[in-house]
Amino acid sequence: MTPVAAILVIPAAAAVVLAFVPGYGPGARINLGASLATLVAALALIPLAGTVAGETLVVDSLNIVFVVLNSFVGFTAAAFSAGYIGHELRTGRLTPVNLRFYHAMYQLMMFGMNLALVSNNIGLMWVAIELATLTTVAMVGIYRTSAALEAAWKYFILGSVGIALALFGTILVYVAAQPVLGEGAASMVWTRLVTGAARFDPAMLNVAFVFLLLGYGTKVGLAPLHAWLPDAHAEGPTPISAVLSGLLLNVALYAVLRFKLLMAANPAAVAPGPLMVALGLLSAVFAGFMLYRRRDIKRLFAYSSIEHMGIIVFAFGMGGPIANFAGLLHMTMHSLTKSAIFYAVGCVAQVKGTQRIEDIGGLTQSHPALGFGLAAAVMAIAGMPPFGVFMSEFLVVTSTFAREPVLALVLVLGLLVALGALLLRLTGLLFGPPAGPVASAEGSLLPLYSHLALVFAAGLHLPGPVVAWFRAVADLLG
Amino acid sequence: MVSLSYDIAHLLAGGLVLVSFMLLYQDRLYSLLNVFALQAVVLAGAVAWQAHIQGAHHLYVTAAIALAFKAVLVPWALHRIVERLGVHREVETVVRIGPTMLAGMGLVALSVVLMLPLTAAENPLAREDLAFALSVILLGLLMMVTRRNAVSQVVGFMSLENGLVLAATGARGMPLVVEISVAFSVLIALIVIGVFLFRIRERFDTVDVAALDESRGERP
Amino acid sequence: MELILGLLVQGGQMLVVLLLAPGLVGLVRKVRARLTRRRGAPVLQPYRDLLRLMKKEVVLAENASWMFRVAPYTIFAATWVAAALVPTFALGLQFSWTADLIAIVALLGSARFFLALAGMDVGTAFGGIGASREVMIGAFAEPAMLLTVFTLALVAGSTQLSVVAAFMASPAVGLRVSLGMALVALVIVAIAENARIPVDNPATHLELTMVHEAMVLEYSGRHLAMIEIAAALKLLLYVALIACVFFPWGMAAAGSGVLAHLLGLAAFLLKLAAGGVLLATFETAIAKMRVFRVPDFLGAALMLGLLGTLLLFVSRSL
Amino acid sequence: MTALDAALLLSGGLLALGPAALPLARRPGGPALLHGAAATLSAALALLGLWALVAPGAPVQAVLPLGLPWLGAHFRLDALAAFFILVLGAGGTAASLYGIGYGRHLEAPGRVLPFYGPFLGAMALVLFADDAFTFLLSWESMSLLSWALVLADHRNPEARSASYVYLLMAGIGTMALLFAFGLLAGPGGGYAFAAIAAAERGPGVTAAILFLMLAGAGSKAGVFPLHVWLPLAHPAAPSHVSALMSGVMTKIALYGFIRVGFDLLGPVAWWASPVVIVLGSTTAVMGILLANVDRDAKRILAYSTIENVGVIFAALGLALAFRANGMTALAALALTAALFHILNHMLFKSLLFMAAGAVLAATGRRTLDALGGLIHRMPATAFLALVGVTAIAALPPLNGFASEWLLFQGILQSPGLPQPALQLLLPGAGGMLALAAALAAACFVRFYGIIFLGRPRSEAAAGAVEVDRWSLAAMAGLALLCLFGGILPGAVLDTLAPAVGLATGGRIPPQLGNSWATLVPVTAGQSSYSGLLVLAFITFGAMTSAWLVHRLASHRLRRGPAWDCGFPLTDGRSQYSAGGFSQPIRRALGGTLVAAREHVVMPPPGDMRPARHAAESGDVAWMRLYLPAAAAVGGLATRLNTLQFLTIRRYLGLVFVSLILLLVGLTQWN
Repeated sequence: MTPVAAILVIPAAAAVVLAFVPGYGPGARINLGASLATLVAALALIPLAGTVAGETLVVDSLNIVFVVLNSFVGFTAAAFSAGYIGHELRTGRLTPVNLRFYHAMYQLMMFGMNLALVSNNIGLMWVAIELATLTTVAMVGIYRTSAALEAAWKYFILGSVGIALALFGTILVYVAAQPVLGEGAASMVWTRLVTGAARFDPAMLNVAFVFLLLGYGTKVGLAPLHAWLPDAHAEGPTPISAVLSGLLLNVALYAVLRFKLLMAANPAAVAPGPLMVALGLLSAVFAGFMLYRRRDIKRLFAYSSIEHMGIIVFAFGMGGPIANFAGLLHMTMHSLTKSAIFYAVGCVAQVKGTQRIEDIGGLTQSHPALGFGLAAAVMAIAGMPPFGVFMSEFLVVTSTFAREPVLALVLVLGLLVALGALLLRLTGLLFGPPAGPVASAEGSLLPLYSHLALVFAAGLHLPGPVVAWFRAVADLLG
Repeated sequence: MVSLSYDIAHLLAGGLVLVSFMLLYQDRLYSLLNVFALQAVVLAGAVAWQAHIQGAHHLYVTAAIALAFKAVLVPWALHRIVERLGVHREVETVVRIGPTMLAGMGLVALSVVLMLPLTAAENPLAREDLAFALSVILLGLLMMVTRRNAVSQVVGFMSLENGLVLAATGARGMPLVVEISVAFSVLIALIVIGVFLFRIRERFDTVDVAALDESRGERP
Repeated sequence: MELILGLLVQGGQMLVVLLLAPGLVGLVRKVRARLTRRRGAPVLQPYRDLLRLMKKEVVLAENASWMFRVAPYTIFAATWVAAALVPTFALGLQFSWTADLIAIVALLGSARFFLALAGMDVGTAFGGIGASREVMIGAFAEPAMLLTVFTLALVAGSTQLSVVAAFMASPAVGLRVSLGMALVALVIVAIAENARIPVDNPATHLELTMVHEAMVLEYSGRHLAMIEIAAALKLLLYVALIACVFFPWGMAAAGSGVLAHLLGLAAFLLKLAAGGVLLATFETAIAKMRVFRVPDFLGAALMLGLLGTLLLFVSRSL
Repeated sequence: MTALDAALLLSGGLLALGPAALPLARRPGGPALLHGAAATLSAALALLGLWALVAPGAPVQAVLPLGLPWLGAHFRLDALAAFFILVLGAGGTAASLYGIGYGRHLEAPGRVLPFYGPFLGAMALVLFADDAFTFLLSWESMSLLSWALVLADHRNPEARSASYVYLLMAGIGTMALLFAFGLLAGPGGGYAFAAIAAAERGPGVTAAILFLMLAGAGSKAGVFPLHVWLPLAHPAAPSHVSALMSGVMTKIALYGFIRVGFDLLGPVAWWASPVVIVLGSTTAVMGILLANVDRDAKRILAYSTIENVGVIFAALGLALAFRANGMTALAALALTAALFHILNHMLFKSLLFMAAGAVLAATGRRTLDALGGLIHRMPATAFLALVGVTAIAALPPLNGFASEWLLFQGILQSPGLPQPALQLLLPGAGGMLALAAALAAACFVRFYGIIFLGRPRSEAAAGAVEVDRWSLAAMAGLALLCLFGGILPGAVLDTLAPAVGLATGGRIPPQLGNSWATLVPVTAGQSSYSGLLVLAFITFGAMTSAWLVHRLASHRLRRGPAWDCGFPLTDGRSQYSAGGFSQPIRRALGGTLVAAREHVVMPPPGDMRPARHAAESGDVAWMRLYLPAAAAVGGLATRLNTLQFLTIRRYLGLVFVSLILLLVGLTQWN
């Protein structure tokens, strides 16, 4: 079995198996094992990047970044989830039946995301993203509380409209390609589309891109299409929040990037950059302000994800080797850091029995390892050194200010507003006299600290191969 | 022959837009559902005609799904929901019908303006089809946005989806159309089930943030 | 030879200021008394007072610290050094380069600093009042003084007093509005710095009005004597400064003969007497002002100093 | 191994103290060991800096495979960095020595020590950085680590809010720096300092960079109105960290400004310099005014730091003005004054923060109104603090005066400038600086007088005991250096001449050859000053007079109750309070500048309650600028927050509107 097939088959098979495996222990172990196997397969895929380009599947330098990141976070989230779900089972928030459903859905979601990433067919990619979305909808509602169902419903409805918009965009791309590339599946194959894009009808591509940007942008969580995101993050199980923020948003972003490439290949089409810059800035600033009035800790970090997706989309919108590099780096760092934050937040919420920010306090006093880990992770996401986000923000802001000072000012406004809010909440959560139960945390801190270590190391030194890889992608993105 | 097939396709697609306007015009839920069934029938006709002129026989499946599922099953289910849940029988509007229709006109104009610059080399059928499809999609969205009842919003979404199917079938030789129409039917079924399960009587709003706010204390 | 002369002049200067300072105070008191139709104490009375104080025993407050005892000598020494560096009768002071005008102002600032601290050492309410008012006065007087220094330095191209004096004596100066303003500012500062009416009244112990006297209220005996000498030296310093800068006539040039120095000394005595009489007249003619009006008074000096500097540029660019 | 390698190793050692502290901090003897290690490493850094300044040689460079991947982390040791390394090393040594003793008073060493060494190390790396990324990385790490140190006393709500304001302001400053380096590096991303120095820029861009640096470095250094975090954060940290923050970290910020504004930027148009001068002198006056009305010992020191930073910025502005006109020798004079003052301020501000820390450790109180009479209980600390206040009040013969004197000499050279605007501005700025200096004297009379003199105002003050020998040794070392800088300023100036030369291309005449250690900044005819002689004369005068008086007149002494015009009150609280002491200045200057208000509550006749008098004052920048800004952000957040509570239909409406807007936009584009 080739690694490409493996990253699809392993989760799919695991999903089927898990649907029938009763019991917490075996389920969690299989889930973890499958995730590990997927990760190994993804790593084995690295040397193959650029060699796989079939009619349905493709692995190039762009999506390999996403695949590896996806499998890694998927693996650590599975590790975190094992401990987390155990606690949920004991406290009775989840039933064993739910659990089977949960694990199956988890692998199905990984399958959907991996498929979306490696598919060479824009129709197939659309289907895969929708699959991933629907599985997460199911998991968001898994607690069956009214709030969880509400959140899932909101996610479902808004997601469906997004799906529809993205589909229309996909159809339009096909219609634009069909006179050039001929009828049938050929006009949906990504690698062909890119080579023929210059001859497509630009007006058609323009309309298509608007629909694709809004459709997939809904999944990315760009304001004002973000509404599902905070609630879905807040009400679902925390491992799923981590996966949503760390992975699903990236996958949707990947789709946007693919179509951006397509647009860029046609000189007569509207430049996609300004649109992305505008949406990105709007998201970053808007989310920054929204952080202030948050009372739920997970919703807080969900808005922070919106902010960061805004920054990433902005960076890709600006384009150029530095901004693209920064965008990729930021995306990677955000995935690692935000999922780390959710791991920590999950432990906190379990210890304190609440997600209300005001009921949590003095964590560094009562739970030093957890508290300082969360502090480091929040500092990392706030763009403080020596973590990786600092490097990407450095690159984005400096390169933008030299080109478009006004845009940089707006971006920085968003960054500062967000920093103010995060710090405010952080100070309350982590310092001062402890509030709430002080029992020691059950969940493993290993996923949290392994992510932090990676983010820390990346902030100081990026390994050569990763850099070469990022730069290749950055050049590809133009 | 080409001109005739073009005219019929054009007529059917235009009919779809017309029915979309009729949907906007309705102020009773039952009549809304009936008009929607009519739209589904027109869509089925349009798809079937496309299947015929493109010689793409799998599209007949799509037409059949449209006919069976959307023209019969879903309207029936929604009828039942309205009865069972004792939903208010009138369409509650946010914006009155007149201005909504005017906005709809604007949306159709927008669609036409957007699709006009397409190069003439393009298949004129596809071009017209796309303009109509875009109109139907936008009108469906408009309906979702300007109507309060959950049922009329579901109808809006399905109307939107009809536009998608029209576009997909109009695109010559597009793969996966059937699969997509099936997937969407499932989606719609889920929504209808959701409406029923969550007992969303009046609008999506009731099963909405209000509960979230209370449980999480987000509301200051 | 030159070195010896320089040292002689420097030593003479130090002795002269020390010897003349109480006399100046006595003169002012005498003139004031005469102007108010009193007979007044003899001019030499301050010398007697100082000697008497020197010989008396010191009564020290119980919680006075070493600071309280060290301060009088420090204040005296700082003031004396400052006074020794202002040319009085001769320009050729051996150590004139030790401190320029800015440093002299700062030396007086040091004296004030320690005096205010000493005032606070015993921990009485009066000491606090005095110190707090003194530093406020200083806060306005010092910048006004420095702006005057700026004016002078801009005119003379130096802050070295001997150079300034030599320049002012030369015909290159002429009459300038700026210098007039600087003179008025300097006079105001001098009045404030020496605790004279209308800023302070050296002859009263009324709570509402005291500044200097409040600070030294706890001092007695030799300590008080040192502080009194320092105060007298400071008065003399200011008169000498005004004389040296604005009326530099008759001062012996560097390296000139004995006769020139004697003449310079006589001229200095005359200037000193004139300054004392003028001060006494001014004090008699004016009323003490409220403490919180003092900033306005000194603010005027500050403004004059600044205006003098700015006008200098205007007249220069004309 | 080059000097730079050694310096980087030492910095790395300081950074490594952080992880080492994790197991060690809570063990007995651990804090002392860690502080000792920090002191050793800092001392070695200081010596290295001194050596690099004294021994002439080409700047050394090094590249490590860290930081930006295609660039690496560039490091460089030149004269300018060496001077600041000297400042950092000396300050770090003193603070760490002090910490050996003071560390025993730390409530939570586990929250101080893991950040303490790295804080020093990060500051060192800022100085060595030779590319924009390394510079900013170290800079921001320095902020972050000091933020953690401010939070050491995290149970105190004031420390929490201080840390919040601090890091937010640091973030704002960093953004300004990012902008500045963005312009410096250009769109192509030439982030290495060598590339930045080589690039060509127009005068507008150059000035914009300078202003951005002024905002970025200025906010860290405490320039008005970006200073608001400083009086909150510096006092909240443990005292030896306060000493580092005020004494050293603000200097690192100034280094950033000097490095960019003088070294990297090349000549800046003359019209940029008035901004720096005005801002500097305004900062000086505002800072010291606020210090004059504040009642918290450590906060007073922090405000005074703002004043000194203002003075230094004024000197830097002056240097920029001279340099813009090609007057390199005079630019060197102004920059020499700035650098000298930087060194001096590090010395006396560290000393005073340590003294305040000693008082805090001995009494547990920081408010002036709870202290008093400590000269009896803590004689050594009191003496050393006296040296500090004399130095900071710019009184001869100590070092504070020497550097301010030098600055005034620079201002007196302003008539040589060709621009009338500068000619008119500089005397005014000089007046403001003189006002600031005089107010500083007033402020420190109050500071010293109320804390150390008089009688105790609380039980805590009455029962204070002298601090340990380590703390005293650190303070004594600083006091000696203050004296050294005051009486032998020529030695210092000659030492820092290479740094000045690097930044301005000029230098002042060599000073070491002058007789009696006299300073002659321009020519002997213009001005000169000899701290050594002044000290000698004062000592001689005081000694002789005392000896003569005791010998010839009387040396009898009797202790008795204080006289106080016949009404001695025994209660310590009958003394002048901090608020009372500042009343004249508050009334004279504070009405608008520090929003000073006094309220009198007079009970009606017959009511036996006492009348009450309260004086208030505050920071106008905080009240007029920051609170409204915070309110605006909060208000906007509240308004936008309604978007969290919309119905699904309305959210769909948002999607719909975005779609329509984009589509309409598309028709326009076509």
